[in-house]
Amino acid sequence: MTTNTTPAQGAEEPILRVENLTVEYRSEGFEPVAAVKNVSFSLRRGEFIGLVGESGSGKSTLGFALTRLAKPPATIVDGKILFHGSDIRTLDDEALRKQRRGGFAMVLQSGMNALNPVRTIRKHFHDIFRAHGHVEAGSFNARASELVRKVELPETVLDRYPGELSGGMRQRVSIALALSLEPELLVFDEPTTALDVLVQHAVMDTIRQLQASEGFTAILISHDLGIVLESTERVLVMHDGVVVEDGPSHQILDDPQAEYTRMLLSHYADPRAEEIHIPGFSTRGRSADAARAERATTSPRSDARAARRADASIVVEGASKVYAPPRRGEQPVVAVDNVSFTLAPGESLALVGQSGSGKSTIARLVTGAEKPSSGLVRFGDSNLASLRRRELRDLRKNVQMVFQDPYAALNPLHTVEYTLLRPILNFTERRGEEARERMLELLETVGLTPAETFAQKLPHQLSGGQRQRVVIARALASDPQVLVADEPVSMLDVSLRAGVLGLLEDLREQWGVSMLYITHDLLSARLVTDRMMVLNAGRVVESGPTADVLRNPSDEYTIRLLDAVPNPARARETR
Amino acid sequence: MTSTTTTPVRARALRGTLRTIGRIAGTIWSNPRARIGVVLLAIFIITATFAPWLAPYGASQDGFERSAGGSAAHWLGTTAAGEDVLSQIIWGARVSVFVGFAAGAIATVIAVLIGLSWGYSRGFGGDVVGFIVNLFLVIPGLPLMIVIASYLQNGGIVMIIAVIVVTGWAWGARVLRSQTQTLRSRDFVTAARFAGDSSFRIIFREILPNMTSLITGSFFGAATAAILAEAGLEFLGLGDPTTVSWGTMLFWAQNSNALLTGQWLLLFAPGLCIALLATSLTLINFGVDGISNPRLREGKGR
Amino acid sequence: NIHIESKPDPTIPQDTLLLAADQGSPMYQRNFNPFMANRRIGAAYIYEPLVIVNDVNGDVTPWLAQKVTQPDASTVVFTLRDGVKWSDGKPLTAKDVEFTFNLLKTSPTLDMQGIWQYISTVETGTDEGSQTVTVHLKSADVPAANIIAQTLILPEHLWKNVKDPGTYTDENPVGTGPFTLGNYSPQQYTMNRNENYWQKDKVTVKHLILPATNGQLAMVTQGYDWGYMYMSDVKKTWGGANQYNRYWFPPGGVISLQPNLTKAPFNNPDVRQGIALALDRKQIADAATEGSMQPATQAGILLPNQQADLDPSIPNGGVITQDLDAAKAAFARAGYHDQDGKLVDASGKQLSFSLLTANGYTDWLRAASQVQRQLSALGIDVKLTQPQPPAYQLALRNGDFDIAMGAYGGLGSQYQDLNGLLNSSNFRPVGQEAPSNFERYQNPAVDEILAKYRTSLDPNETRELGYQLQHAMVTDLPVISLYYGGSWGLYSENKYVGWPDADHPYASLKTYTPTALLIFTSLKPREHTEDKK
Amino acid sequence: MKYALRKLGMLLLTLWAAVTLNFFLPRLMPGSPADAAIAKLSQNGPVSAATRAAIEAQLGVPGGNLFEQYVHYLQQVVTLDFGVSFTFYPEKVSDLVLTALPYTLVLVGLVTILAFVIGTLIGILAAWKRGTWMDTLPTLGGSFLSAFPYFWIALLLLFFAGYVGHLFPTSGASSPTAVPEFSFSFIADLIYHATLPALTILITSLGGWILGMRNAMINTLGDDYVTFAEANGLRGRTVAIKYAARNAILPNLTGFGLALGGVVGGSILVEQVYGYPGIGYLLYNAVVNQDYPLMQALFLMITVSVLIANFLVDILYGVLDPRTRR
Ligand SMILES: Nc1ncnc2c1ncn2[C@@H]1O[C@H](COP(=O)(O)OP(=O)(O)OP(=O)(O)O)[C@@H](O)[C@H]1O
Ligand SMILES: Nc1ncnc2c1ncn2[C@@H]1O[C@H](COP(=O)(O)OP(=O)(O)OP(=O)(O)O)[C@@H](O)[C@H]1O
Ligand SMILES: [Mg+2]
Ligand SMILES: [Mg+2]
Repeated sequence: MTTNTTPAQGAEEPILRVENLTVEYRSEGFEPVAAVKNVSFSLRRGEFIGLVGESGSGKSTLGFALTRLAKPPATIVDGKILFHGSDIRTLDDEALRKQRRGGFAMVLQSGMNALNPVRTIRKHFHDIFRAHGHVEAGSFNARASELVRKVELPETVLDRYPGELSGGMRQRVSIALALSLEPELLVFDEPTTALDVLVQHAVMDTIRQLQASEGFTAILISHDLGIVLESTERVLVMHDGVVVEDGPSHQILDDPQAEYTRMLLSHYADPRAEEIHIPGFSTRGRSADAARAERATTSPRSDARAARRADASIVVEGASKVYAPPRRGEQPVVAVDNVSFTLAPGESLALVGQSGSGKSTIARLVTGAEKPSSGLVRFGDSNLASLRRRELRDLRKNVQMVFQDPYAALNPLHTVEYTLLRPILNFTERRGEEARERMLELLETVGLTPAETFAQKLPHQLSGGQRQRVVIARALASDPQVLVADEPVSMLDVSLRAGVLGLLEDLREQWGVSMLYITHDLLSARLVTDRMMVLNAGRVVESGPTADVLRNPSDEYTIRLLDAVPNPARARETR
Repeated sequence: MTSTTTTPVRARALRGTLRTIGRIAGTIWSNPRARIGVVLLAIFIITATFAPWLAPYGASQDGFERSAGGSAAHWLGTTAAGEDVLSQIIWGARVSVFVGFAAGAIATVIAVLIGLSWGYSRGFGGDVVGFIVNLFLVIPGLPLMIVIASYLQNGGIVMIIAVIVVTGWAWGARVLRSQTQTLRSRDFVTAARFAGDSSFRIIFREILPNMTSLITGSFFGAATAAILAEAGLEFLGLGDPTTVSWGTMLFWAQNSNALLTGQWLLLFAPGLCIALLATSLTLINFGVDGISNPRLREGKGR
Repeated sequence: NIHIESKPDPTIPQDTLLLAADQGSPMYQRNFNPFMANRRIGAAYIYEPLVIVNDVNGDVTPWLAQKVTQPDASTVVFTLRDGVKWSDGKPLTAKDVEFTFNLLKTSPTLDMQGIWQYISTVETGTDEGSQTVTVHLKSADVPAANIIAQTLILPEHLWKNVKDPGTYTDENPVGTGPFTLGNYSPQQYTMNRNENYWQKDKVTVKHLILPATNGQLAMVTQGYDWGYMYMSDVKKTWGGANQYNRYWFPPGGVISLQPNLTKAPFNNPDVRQGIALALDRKQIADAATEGSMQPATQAGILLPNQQADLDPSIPNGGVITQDLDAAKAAFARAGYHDQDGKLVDASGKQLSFSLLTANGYTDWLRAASQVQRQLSALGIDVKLTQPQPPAYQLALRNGDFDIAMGAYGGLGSQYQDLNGLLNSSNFRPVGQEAPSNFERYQNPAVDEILAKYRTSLDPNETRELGYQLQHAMVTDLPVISLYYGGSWGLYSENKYVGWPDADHPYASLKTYTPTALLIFTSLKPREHTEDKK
Repeated sequence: MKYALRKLGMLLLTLWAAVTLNFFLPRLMPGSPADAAIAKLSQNGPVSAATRAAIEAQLGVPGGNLFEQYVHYLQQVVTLDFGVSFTFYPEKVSDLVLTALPYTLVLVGLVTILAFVIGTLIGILAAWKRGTWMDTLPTLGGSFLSAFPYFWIALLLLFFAGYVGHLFPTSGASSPTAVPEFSFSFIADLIYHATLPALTILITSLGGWILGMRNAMINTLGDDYVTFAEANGLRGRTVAIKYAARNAILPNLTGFGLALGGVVGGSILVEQVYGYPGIGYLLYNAVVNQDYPLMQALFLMITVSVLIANFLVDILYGVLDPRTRR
């Protein structure tokens, strides 16, 4: 009955109306999983809305369904998707294909891989022009050039292969390709997630400008409420397949209705602010910081801390790391360039900088996984460059690593117990029942109680936050002096981050371990570190107490980094 | 005192392995094609196991009428030497199944060992191994097999297995190597290194169990190749023609010109059995493919 | 059931025979040098010997030599036939014969029969146009005459210019034989009747076609007229394909067990006796030849081919029949007794040995399996080893085996057959390569019989000496005869009749020996005989 | 260019290894070639010592110590002079090989390419129509067919199409009476004779290509660029061919190079059954007769052909995949 309404009856007619949409994943041999549950909303022409929710909440599934890209095992079990009043579920293949020009288009989440690696960018454009015939054969190249310029790329990219472009460039190309369809509705599925902070910022700017100039209707999918609130007029908040909130951005910012939205919002703060309140965290501010330092020296474990102090500094002196050129004939990569710092016992040092600035390389140097090309890295008295296999093992006992991705850092086939027992058996004298007790104790330390229950679980039975706690417990098992945490929370949802960061902070206070905290998230650096070093292209451009660096950045690069931090509060200011 | 906890740990590890195998079996079974394969294979294994009870006569019991057609006493007729064809088919299943599984298993073990160490090690050693593997990959297998088989001269089944293994491990090693390389750089492997585990332990406890499905697939692939290679070598008379297998049946059939004597069943039946056995393994691999690569799981595509 | 029928090529005329003689695919090399192992079979129809020995019964037919005389035991005189011409029209002379013998001396690689191990000198009659050739032997050796006489004769006027006869492939052969080479392609060649042939009137076949590949299937389906190959279930397959198809499988050799007589337990005659008595030769022959051939006599000759030579006093024609009790008794004499179904010696060790056979010789293999089964029924442990043929040969020559499958006989001459097998001059210790006598038999008495045989020109005496050799074979069991290897002749009476068969055993049906000449000169077109009837 | 040079270096190294392996393999076998000839002659009767001596003299036995033999052998390889064949004495090995090579090259080469192309096309279709009969039929059929032993298919075809049906010739590469020339009738005759062997190889190797391509294609069909191409409304055929298949073919190409070795190997059995005068048939005869020189030359020839084919495939890969070009 829905198909008879003709489009464009008036401005009031919504361009898209979704009614009671339910999407399930139905794989053979598995229970169906409902990823989108009974979702209804509608979109007016020219509207720019955001769709937020944590990972797995069903955002992409919804996006795919809206553009009829959902493929088995995804199945639309119920509901209607009315585009200009007609249900796109009923379109046949050819009608659908035609609809894709001037109709609805999508920019994929993993935009980096959205281009055919064996076709030049130009051919990508030509393919589209040819498929729809909306550009005259003679003006293919002209139109393609025009489009790439629109996304602020030089025309020369047209003759490159996707593999020759950076992630940001590729993402722009896919936006240009989507634009070439002259769509009325454009769905951006996390267009910037895989990108670096600074690039992310730039791409978002481009999208905002394009939306304003071209006037298409757009849905921006993101897990970052900050980004969405900054860019869009209206926001849909999704949680567990259900849209829990739908309203204008300012209203959501000022008066969030859903509990879930409130929780999300509460985790945002400006790292530059004088005082920072994050739930589950002690307040950060000038007075608070002083109290914290004070607490550190008088904590119940201060004896233990004192004992460590003597020989547990990490000292980096003029260290550089040069990698062989990735391809013959190119310049060698200077990943770390003459970096010096000391990580004193009990200290917490943040290492920030954009992707490729050399943060992980420093982590590897400090953990002995790699040797510096020049300069010196010491732990206590030992020069890490001259360690032998056995000594390296001893180093590992003292310098441990917290991995970035808790999903990848745990062997899916081993129980938590096995994972934790390994370092205990390897690094300590404890055996048998004693080792097991220590294992349970560790689980309790990281807050996984009842420990007995958690010990028996396999990684897939744990949530992301729980997994990260296991990873941390493993790092603690050998009772190390130094923890190197390379982006330990970047793969976690906002709601889980605070808990894990809180744990790290506690551990440092309680046990006196020193921590090298690597991140590009300035807010978290503010929360858990005392000092901060800003890295740009392998060089330290700025360093000092964390709050000072963030509040009064002197280097231009640091300022740009700070500008790129998404922040709902700023949305309020600009509006 | 260690025994009190290490035993349960070990038992748990075993349970983990069993769980993995169970999961694999489940995934295989959920694929209809693989299910057909499993049933077919089961039939052959049962036939091979219970040959003494199933076969109406002994494998090389002769003295029956020569080159006779099918009859109540000899459903598939007799050979030129006066043996019962049906009995030979049933007994022959043993050799084919055994050679397939033994050669497949040994080749896979070698492939796993070489693939793992090759993939895990960096530097010159790896290059040398890589070179050898590539060499074995490009050198045409069957000519090499024929040459080696004629050198080893009729060690019988053991020799056939040896020849098949020598020429059959390289492919698996290459596949497993690239998988090892991927796994080697995974965080949980680095984490195990940070947890102080030895390389040996990392390879066998962290990397290997994560390749179970790939190894299973490579085993079935190797077994299929082994079954076909055995038949080929036996057919050329390079095996021991006195053992009764489908390959030697074809050899004798060809030798006494079964086509001429009208004994086309004698030629047809063993060949079909070889094909069915090999097919069953290929079908099972459809299911195994689905484990290591979810995209290949059953389902409508577009 | 699927039945295969013969479908002769209709374009092949009635006066043309299709021969399954040459196996040369895929590299059918144009080589008619008659002394080369890889010659084309057609060379046997182009070049002729001085005499032809019927390998079935030893009958000698003078051929290019009209007369062979032996004035004494160490001299042979060949008198050539008059009027024999080479196919290029030049006459055959004694010089050609002398040239051929000398060529074999200067090119020893071509001397496949080894005639120069007997010959001392060769001379022709001194007068112009003499047709006699006198060969002086190194020593008195009467049987050598026939070996020498079977040498194929070459035309001197063409071969004297050949630089290296040892590698010369003789692409355009000129001979005295009934056929000349016609068209040649790597896949088949044809031969045409030699219009200069000295017995042209006896040859009614005008053309021959010799394709390069001819397996059993091809033989049956493509209407071949003559072939020499084993055929399974011959009556049904070959016989059933065409009403004119015939076969004749006379014995062509004796397949035997050749024990290593230098080794225990085979150095004990009682063990050999026991094994000989334990075997059911009928079953073995049936299994090996699918019922085509018969159990062999132990007398060292081929029956019924050489029935005339057989000592009538040997019971049952020398065929040993299975007698398990006698076998056990023989083993008991050798010190073996039964223990839990195993035949063990005094120390309780089971009698066990390995039986050597060559890989790919399937009839031998089947026989060996039968032997294995029959002996293990008696408690003897027999293992089969089947290396590739070259390795088998090597093991045999070096004496590196326990007991081996082997063949002897079939040359048509009792002396030649047994001399190689039994003469201790061919004996070599284990580890050294023996030229023959692989079982390593040494018996001065037998050596003496053979020596006498060599020098005797008296047929009665040689018959008597033959009887003595047969007795040695039967009583001493140097080798244990099992069954006859077949001489697998297949032919069709569709176009020609007059083929040799059991009633007319004037030749075997081998396509590659000079006896083929006997056949070509005996065939008659079928119509003629039908008409007469 | 760098890529090609590196591959070329690898090719040379592999060649050397193959050449050396090839030297040692036959030498490990017991017995001399003369033994083989004599064994054959003596199957039904004795062979005199004189005959033996003559045969040995005719065939000759390789002399010198192993190292000298190796050096000599390397010289031979470089000059492509492999001496005289034992089996086909006094024919030169190089002549024999050159006569047989074209047959195998044309038969195996053409059929393999044909099988690859057909199999790939079917595989593309099967993956594109995944889950329908157009997928099920070829994949099940393919896996069944590829499970057939080469020689068995050869025997069945030979029997039914050759002997019972009289549809095709049963042996040889051309009619016995045909005169080699560049004429339609002769080429037709060649094709006629090659039909059954070709069909055998085609039937047995097709399945592998279908399955390989299907799986590779299913993988690429799940890749984001395919989804994106669809989202952009490209035509189905464009997506299937230029996006999915174009990328899926790359991993399959490597398989193609490697599979060539298998096909050449399989052709031994096929040529043996059909009496097809190619390399495979020659190799089988050489092995059976312990014809070292011939065996070595053939094994080398096969290995070199496969190596070169692999090299060419690698180069082609480089051309087709911009990521290796650079
Ligand atoms: N192919 C699939 N088979 C089964 N379940 C799936 C499949 N793809 C996604 N899911 C499930 O559907 C749910 C929603 O997934 P979806 O990709 O839409 O989430 P998302 O909100 O886009 O998350 P992210 O931010 O990680 O991209 C998740 O629980 C996920 O596990
Ligand atoms: N093994 C290596 N070989 C060559 N170059 C490398 C290697 N590892 C890192 N690099 C290069 O060194 C530079 C610094 O890399 P590094 O991983 O330390 O950056 P990062 O700051 O951790 O980035 P991200 O935030 O993306 O993790 C990059 O340009 C990278 O490409
Ligand atoms: Mg998503
Ligand atoms: Mg990093």
